[in-house]
Amino acid sequence: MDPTLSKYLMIGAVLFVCGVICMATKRNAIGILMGVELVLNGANVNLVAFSHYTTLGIDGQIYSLFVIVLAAAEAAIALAIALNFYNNHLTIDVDRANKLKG
Amino acid sequence: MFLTLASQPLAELLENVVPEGVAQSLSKLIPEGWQYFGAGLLHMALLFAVFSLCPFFLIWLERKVAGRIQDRLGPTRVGGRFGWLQSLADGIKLVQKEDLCPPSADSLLFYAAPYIVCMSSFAAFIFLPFSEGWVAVAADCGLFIMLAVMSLEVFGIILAGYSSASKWSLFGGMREAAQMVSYEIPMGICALVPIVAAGSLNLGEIGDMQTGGMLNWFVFHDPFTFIAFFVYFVVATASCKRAPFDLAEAESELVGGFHTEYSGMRWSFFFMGEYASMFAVCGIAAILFLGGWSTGLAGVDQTLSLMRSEGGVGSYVAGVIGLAMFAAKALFGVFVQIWLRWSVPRIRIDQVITVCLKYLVPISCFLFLGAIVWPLFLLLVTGYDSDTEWYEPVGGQTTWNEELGERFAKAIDGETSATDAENNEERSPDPGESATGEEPAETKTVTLNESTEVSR
Amino acid sequence: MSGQTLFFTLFALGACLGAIAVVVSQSVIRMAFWLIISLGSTAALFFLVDADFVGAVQLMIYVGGTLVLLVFAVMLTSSGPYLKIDTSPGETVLAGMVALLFLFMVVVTQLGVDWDESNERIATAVGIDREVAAFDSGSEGNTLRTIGMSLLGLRPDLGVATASKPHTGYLLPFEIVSVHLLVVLIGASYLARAKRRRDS
Amino acid sequence: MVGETLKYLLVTAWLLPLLGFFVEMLWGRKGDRTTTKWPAWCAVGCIGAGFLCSFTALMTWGSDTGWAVLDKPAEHLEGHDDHDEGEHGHGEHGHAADHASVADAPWQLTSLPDADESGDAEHTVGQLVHHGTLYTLATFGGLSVSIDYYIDSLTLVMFTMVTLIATCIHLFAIGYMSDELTEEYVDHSAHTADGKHVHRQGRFYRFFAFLSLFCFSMLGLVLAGNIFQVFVFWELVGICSFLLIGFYTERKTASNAANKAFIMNRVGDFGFLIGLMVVWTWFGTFQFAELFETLPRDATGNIVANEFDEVSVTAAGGDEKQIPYSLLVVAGLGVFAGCIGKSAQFPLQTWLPDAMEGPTPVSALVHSATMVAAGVYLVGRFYPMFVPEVLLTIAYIGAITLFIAATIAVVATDIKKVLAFSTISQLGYMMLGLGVFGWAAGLFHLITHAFFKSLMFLCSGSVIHGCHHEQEMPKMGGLRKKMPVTAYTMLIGVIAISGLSIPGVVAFSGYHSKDAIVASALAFIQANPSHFLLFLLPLLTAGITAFYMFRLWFFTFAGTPRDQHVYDHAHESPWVMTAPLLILAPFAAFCALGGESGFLYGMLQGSEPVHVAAGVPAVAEGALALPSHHAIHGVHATAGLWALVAAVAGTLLAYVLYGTNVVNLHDMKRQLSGIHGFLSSKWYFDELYDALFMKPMHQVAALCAWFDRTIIDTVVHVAAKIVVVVSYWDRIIDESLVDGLVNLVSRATFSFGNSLKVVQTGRLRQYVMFIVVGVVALFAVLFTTFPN
Repeated sequence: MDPTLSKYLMIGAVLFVCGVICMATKRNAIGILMGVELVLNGANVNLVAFSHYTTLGIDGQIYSLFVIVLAAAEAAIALAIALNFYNNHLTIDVDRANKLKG
Repeated sequence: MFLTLASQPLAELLENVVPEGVAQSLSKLIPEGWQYFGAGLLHMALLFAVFSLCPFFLIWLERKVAGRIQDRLGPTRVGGRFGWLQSLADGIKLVQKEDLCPPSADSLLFYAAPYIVCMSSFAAFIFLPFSEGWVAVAADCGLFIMLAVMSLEVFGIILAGYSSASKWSLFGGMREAAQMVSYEIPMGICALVPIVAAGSLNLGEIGDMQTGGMLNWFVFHDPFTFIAFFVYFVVATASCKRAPFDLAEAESELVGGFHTEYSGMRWSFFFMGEYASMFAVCGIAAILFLGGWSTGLAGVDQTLSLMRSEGGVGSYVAGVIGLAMFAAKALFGVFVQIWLRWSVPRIRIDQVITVCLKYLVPISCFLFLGAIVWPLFLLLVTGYDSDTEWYEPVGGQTTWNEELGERFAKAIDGETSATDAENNEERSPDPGESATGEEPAETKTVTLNESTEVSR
Repeated sequence: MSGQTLFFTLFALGACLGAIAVVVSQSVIRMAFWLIISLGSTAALFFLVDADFVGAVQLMIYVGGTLVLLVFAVMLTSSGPYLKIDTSPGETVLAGMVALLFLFMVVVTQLGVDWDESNERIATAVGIDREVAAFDSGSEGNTLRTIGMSLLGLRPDLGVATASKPHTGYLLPFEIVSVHLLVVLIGASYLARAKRRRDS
Repeated sequence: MVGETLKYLLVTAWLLPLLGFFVEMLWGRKGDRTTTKWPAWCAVGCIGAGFLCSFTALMTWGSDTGWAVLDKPAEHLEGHDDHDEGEHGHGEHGHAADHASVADAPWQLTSLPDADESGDAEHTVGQLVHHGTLYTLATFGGLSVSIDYYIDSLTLVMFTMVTLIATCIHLFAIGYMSDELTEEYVDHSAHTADGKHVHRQGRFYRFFAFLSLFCFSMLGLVLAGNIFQVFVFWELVGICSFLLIGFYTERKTASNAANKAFIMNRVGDFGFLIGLMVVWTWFGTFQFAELFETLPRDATGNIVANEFDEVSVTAAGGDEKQIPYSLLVVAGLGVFAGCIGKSAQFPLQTWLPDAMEGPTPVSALVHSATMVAAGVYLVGRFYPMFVPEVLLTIAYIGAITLFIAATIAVVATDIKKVLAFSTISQLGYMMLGLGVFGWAAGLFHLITHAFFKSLMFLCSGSVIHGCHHEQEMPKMGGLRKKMPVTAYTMLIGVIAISGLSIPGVVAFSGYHSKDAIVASALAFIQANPSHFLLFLLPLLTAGITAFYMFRLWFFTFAGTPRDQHVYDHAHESPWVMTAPLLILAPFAAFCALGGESGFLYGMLQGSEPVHVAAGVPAVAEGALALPSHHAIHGVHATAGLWALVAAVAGTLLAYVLYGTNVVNLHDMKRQLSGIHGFLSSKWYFDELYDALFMKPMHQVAALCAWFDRTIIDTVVHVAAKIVVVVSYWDRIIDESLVDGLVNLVSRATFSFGNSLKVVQTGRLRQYVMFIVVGVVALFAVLFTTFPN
């Protein structure tokens, strides 16, 4: 099985789906965060693969760089929020975070 | 990248060392698709040898140095006079020991953690050039990747500390995590200071830049690199959790820190990783600041480069000499670390973090800024334009080919479509390329025409 | 079958299985472990497609930075050893079905596209001359300088810029991202600073 | 040049009192102290300075014109002395009239026939009339409302007279009003609701402020150069009179009198306004000078009218207009109506007696000497605009007034009332004189009357002051021993007004002026025999005048005291009050010295309308013929004789009845109770007016009130009820329908939101799931719709 564009896209899809499901099933806030990272990675795989297998040049790589950086920022903020949440509720279970529930 | 794991296929790689026929037969034996793979395996083997030997030596060294510092003899008997086989004896003992895993531990992580440590510090060696051109992977961003993979090491430690379900380990892991995460910042910034001076992340190029005289070493390049060297050394010491920053395994406080619960071979893996990473960071220091494999004597370097250019056994000898120089510098760094360990008392964790965040980070930021401003300062004061310095590529390792340089020239001309010939001269590769002087000039004129056409 | 294929298969499996392991494993710390595996393999895949710098950044920032932070947070927020907050099996089943559906959909979608043909179309539409654009495929993954120049607003990979076809650099996004990072730094340190707990 | 000088002098004299008014009004009371006298002296200073200014102006004018006006009467005199020269005089005057008419068309006010005849240049040095504009207030199209001045001998004489008398009266008032110099003035004739006397602060400063304001207004009226300005100051004078009559505002009678005076003047002013409108509409200007020039008269002095009884005038705009003759009559009558109101002529005379409620100095200044004379003055000033019909009306009004007033005065017992009625009757004389073409005579009488009537009022004031505000003559008597100065100055005034004289030896002012009027009247009825009443009434009234004046004097000063209490407390007034009497007495006696050849008459005649001198022959059979000076002089001797006889008779009768006790007055009063009642109730004029105007007004008012209360109110109430009902239903609709609608919408929204609330579980993972499912669904739809 030689590496082709569509194979990379498959990998990206798998990562993406796993991330989404991780978000959907994990009750641990940090788990959800991990899901987010997975999703972003799926996207990155696609971008980099495109930048290599098509004539679009390195734009894909640059985009993936931005994605990574912003993902790091997002992770920092999200973890800070998670810590806050833990400080206030003594738990990390997002299902318990329903104070704003209608 | 892994395609170029070895820049030339196995046969070409070996033809310097083994007789013609063998190489040919080998190349016939191995199918086309696996030639490079084989070359890669060869590199791996060599690297693993280095990787496993250097702890072997360093542990012995440490014990001897410690002994001397404490006015003892240290190991004396094993393997003759200096007990230089002591490490081997220790290794055998460790291998014989039982491999324990606490019942409440998370066994998977507990087992996996030491391998992560080892792998990360081993992967660092992939990008580390030992001599001119003697590097497994000459990546353009070699230094960056090195720092990246070495930053993986902390993971193994954290996991070890967390998974072994003991509060000592947990504390050790926490401390390690905090320490590493915070010390990576000044480490990266300090590494950037000579990078600014060099204009490349490729360790091979950086090393080549410093050949020819000790004043070419980046440590003497400008005052900021000089300070940066010492800062980097401190940070490196801390990042591979050597005393006085060895809070992760503080025997007096936490029994063994993160490796309290480990025993036997897994325990020794941690130490292999530690000593390997010591050697790696010191090697980085040697390449970044101390001129890598250059002898520091201009004439000697000239002759060495000549021998290399001739190829054959001469180039091989030159490579060995370079390797010796490099090893000497790196090991001196390691020696200093050991020296520090046995002379400086351990400081508190909060002091560790304070030292990093309150002092080292600002200092390194200042150095970084200074290094950036320095060329401008030179340009204004002495009129020396460091941008026009396009160094001469040495050997086949460089990826800085004329083609790419012209591309940049074109791009810049395209951007600023008002450039005259001299400007183009300056930007284009150094006209003093002795060997291949002609056709670059050729291409240069071509690009000049293009650019002028564009500008019309 | 060649070395490249071997490595590709290896790391592709590592990425995918790691991701799946992240989903199925219940303990947070194990999730983190598997995530390391997955992301590391992804970085390796980046190396395979000649994106050294991106791979390095992936390792440095994701694995070395973000994941350490994650584990850190796990340690800070774990009220007991090996905290497990397991989901109800019903949800798991449902999620599994949805996942399969989603995956099926995505795979079908991207299989339905002829990428080379679309690539041709795009190339002609955008007007990229192939030999220039494809230059870093031959440059053995040393895209560092190109990327750096692009972030400074120059595009050496696109050849000569003309008034009719100007190059689009990434200087502005670069600046924006740097400012954004600063803001994030401040915001995160504000949010995460130690507060008095409610019970105490 | 001289005009400038005169202008500035007179304007100064005019504005000084205004200054005084402001000063006294604003700073008259030092803090709350009203007991200071300096406002009075301030007022006296102002008006005195005014007098000096106007006197200087008079002299300046005289020296400028070389007293040219004074030459004319001389030859009247000689024409009057011997009859045989009458022809000569007549011829001369005819010639003079012709000459004047030829020489001085278009018509000037003043012409000196003899001046050119004698060829003496120094007669015509200087200009006799100065008029101009001081300040233009506004300009409406052709009409410009401005403050003008019109200075001729009449103006000057009036100024001098007014300022002089005003000065004296101010002086007098200082003494008379001295009891106001207190913080706590007790008004004995005003009662609060609980029957106590009213206690208030003294109003000394305010009194003098009002006086000053009045002087300002009066002088402005005299100086006015256009009829509109006259009207303005006319109203100002009216206001001052209102304020002064109502000075004791706590007294019901005083306030009523003030209102009465004011309202009755409004009636007259209504006519005045009509006149003004006519003038403006047809002449387009208010300027006296322009007006007099616009009205064309032929050589005989008749108004030139075409066959349609239209007079062609050139309005100020310069365009020719045909004004109907009847409108001229209307204009004249209108302006004269104003004069009727102001000069208390029949039928508007009833306000003047009540005006005596004001302090005596006010009565002296305002209601005898100056303001009431303003009407007469205006008639004189506006004379050229009056057509013969108007003049006849003026004459008849004057005749009726003077007779009625005199008869009422006979039975009046209040000393001030007597003087008031005599004032009315004298004003009637003046009007009569003007009406019968005795222009100079009327104004002559105005001046003389002003002097002696103010004198007599002041005397009466001093009497009242001396008798502690006792005004009823029956309570007095024999006061001449107590207050000699007052008594004898009063006697002078009485003689003067009665027109007694020893022909050829001595003659007081009244004699001359009244003779002039009577003579004019006689000449008039000779020209138009059908109007003989115009001669009989004044003749008869001359006797009555003498009778009631002497009755007053005997009642007050002669005989024995009737009320011992009053007599004992009576005393002579202080010098500030007697000094004015002593100043005024000689003027009262001798201001008309020399009669028609005297200074005063000459001065007045100097500004006489030209067509008067030659008289106006009747244009047609039965039309009015106005007597010329010559005709008047022809009958002067006889008229004077008749008048003297009447006066002497009246005097003797008065002496017999009141000087000696040969007749019991009470019996007589009982026998003549009918006529006495009729007279003492003033011919029932007030009752008549009540019946004519008040009662109908009240009934109309009651009707209106009833209408308002029953009809309008019910309509309003019904409307209100309807509105209430409507709004009630509106409210129901609003609450049920509109609000219901709104509430329905809101409730729907609320329930919808509630139903959506279930979805918003706050569960992060559910949301993610939603997203995923949504995406899947979306793509499913996409694929099904667009395969490939």
